[in-house]
Amino acid sequence: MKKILFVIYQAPGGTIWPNEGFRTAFGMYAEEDLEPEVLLIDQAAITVAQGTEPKDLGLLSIKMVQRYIQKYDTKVYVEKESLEKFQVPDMDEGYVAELIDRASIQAKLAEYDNVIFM
Amino acid sequence: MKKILFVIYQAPGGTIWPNEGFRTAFGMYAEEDLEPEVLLIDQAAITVAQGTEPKDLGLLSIKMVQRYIQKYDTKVYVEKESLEKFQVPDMDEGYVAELIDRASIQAKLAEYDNVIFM
Amino acid sequence: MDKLKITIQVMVPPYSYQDLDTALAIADAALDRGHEVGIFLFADSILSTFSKVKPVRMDRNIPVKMQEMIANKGLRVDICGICMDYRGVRPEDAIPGASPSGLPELAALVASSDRFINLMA
Amino acid sequence: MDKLKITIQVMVPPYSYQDLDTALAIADAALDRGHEVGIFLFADSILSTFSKVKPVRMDRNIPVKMQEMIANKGLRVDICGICMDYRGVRPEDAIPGASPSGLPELAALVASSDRFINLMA
Amino acid sequence: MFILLKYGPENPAEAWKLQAAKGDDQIVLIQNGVFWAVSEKAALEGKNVAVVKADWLARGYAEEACPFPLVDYTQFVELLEANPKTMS
Amino acid sequence: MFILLKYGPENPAEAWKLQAAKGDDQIVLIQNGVFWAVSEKAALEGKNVAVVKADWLARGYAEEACPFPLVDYTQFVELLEANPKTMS
Repeated sequence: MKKILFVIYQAPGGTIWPNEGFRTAFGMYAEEDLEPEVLLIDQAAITVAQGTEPKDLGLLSIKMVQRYIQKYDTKVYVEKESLEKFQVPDMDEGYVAELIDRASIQAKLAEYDNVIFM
Repeated sequence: MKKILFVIYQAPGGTIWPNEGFRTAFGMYAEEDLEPEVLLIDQAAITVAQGTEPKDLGLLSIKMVQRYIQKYDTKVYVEKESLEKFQVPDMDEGYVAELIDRASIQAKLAEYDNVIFM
Repeated sequence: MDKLKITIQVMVPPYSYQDLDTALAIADAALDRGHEVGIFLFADSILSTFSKVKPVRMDRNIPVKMQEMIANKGLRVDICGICMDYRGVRPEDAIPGASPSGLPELAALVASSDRFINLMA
Repeated sequence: MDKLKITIQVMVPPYSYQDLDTALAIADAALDRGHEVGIFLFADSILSTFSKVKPVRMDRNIPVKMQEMIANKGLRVDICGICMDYRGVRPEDAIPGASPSGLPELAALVASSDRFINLMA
Repeated sequence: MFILLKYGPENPAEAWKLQAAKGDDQIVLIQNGVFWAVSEKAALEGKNVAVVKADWLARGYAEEACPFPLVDYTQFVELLEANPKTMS
Repeated sequence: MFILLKYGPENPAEAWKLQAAKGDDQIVLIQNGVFWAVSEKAALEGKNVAVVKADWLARGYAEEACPFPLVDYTQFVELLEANPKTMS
């Protein structure tokens, strides 16, 4: 079993990388021995805000990833320090995201075979 | 007469923007009433180092812009603070670049009709 | 307000970044205010004029949207020709109404525009 | 050193950024060390396989270079198919030896590779 | 002067533009430029700032949480009309 | 762990990676990542750092000015061989 962490650091709307990060993570389920997880840091932390939706700008929806997070039971982390720095308002429960502080996630990194920044 | 300042802030080699910034500036000479100037800030300051040449990486040359700087007598500024921050070694005289400190160039900005970041 | 000539330059690829969407939104508002509006497409942004682009069904079609703004609202679109060559887009594959131009045209636009903004890389 | 399977993912467009050049340089060195090497092209990086790309004469031709590494050194190149659609590149326009694939292939590469590196956006 | 910021505080060019801005310059935060109004408010102090409303809202922030006037694209164009010189 | 940095100190993801690096991790600076060895040496202190030589030289820096070992692409691959886990 390989554990893979996808780290997204750029904001949805401004860039496609949160969408692509999740999409790639879900793609990993094609292989039985891969276990993908997703971590949102820096500006990407605003992904989990209730009001965040690039679709409102006429762009591709980000909230559509929630369906797959729930279907695959994908572990999603969002960094506490980033949430605070970017004053992310009410979290959307649809992402089932776990708050984690930087020290804890960095200590956990050794668990992963590949940490892939998008 | 319109004065246009092209500001380049990214490094040659890693990106094409220094090349494109100069190329666009030179393109302005197609119009008689345009006066383009170029300012290098932040990582783009290393453009003027003697040893800087993306061609050594197999990429498009940056030094080839010197010929046009001299042909058109294009004014090129490089920011002193950026040169220091990125410890730019010996300057290549071929760019005929004038060192300018941040306060002076920012005070000069009102002279320009358009300041275009590349 | 008098009618102004407004030019917006774009540099980064569509879909990966928001710049084409932003440029079209600004252009649309400016056209509605009665201005003459042009978009100059530089570097990877030229992909937005590629008629063969096929987004997924739930996504917007940027080339089609631009083509409609050219046809219906008089948006002017100039494309850097060398930038097209570098991305494999031939003139005949660009959307109708947008055709290869170059730095001389950009210079003319900069010289003649009352307002010029660039969405930087 | 045993033979390893090494995969390099690339995401940003060629020519505007150095990533394709970097990926090919690493791949070349790894092939010379006897490894099995693949490049997975994602997002705008897929333009590097577009056979219609025409750089200026003094510049390198990245698609041709990649094609040669596929033919002569056994480099494997996978391309995200949806990413190709989004950039208007049809399968028949990709360089020989590089063909559309997708996330299932990426997953298989991640699972089977001894080393995986990504040149992030 | 009309000054456009489309990247957040991590971008050195945007920081440079802000530092160069004078009291009567019109700064407009667009796209990820809106993050300046969240994490780097101090850098905007005493400056003439407007924030593109669609970008602010689509990044999850509430209308009333914005410390600066929110503008739609028509108002964006009006600000551009009022400022012949641009830095962007 | 093999940790690859390809952007300079302005990039928040690269700063995050560096902060996460442990003593036995192998950090490799490539492309504009070499600027870390110029303007942010303190962040690299006590860490195991290599710099891609071609990228260092093509940005105008002298070989002897590099505070860390310079590696060619073959050595880059050797470092990758030695580290099964990656962060990139």
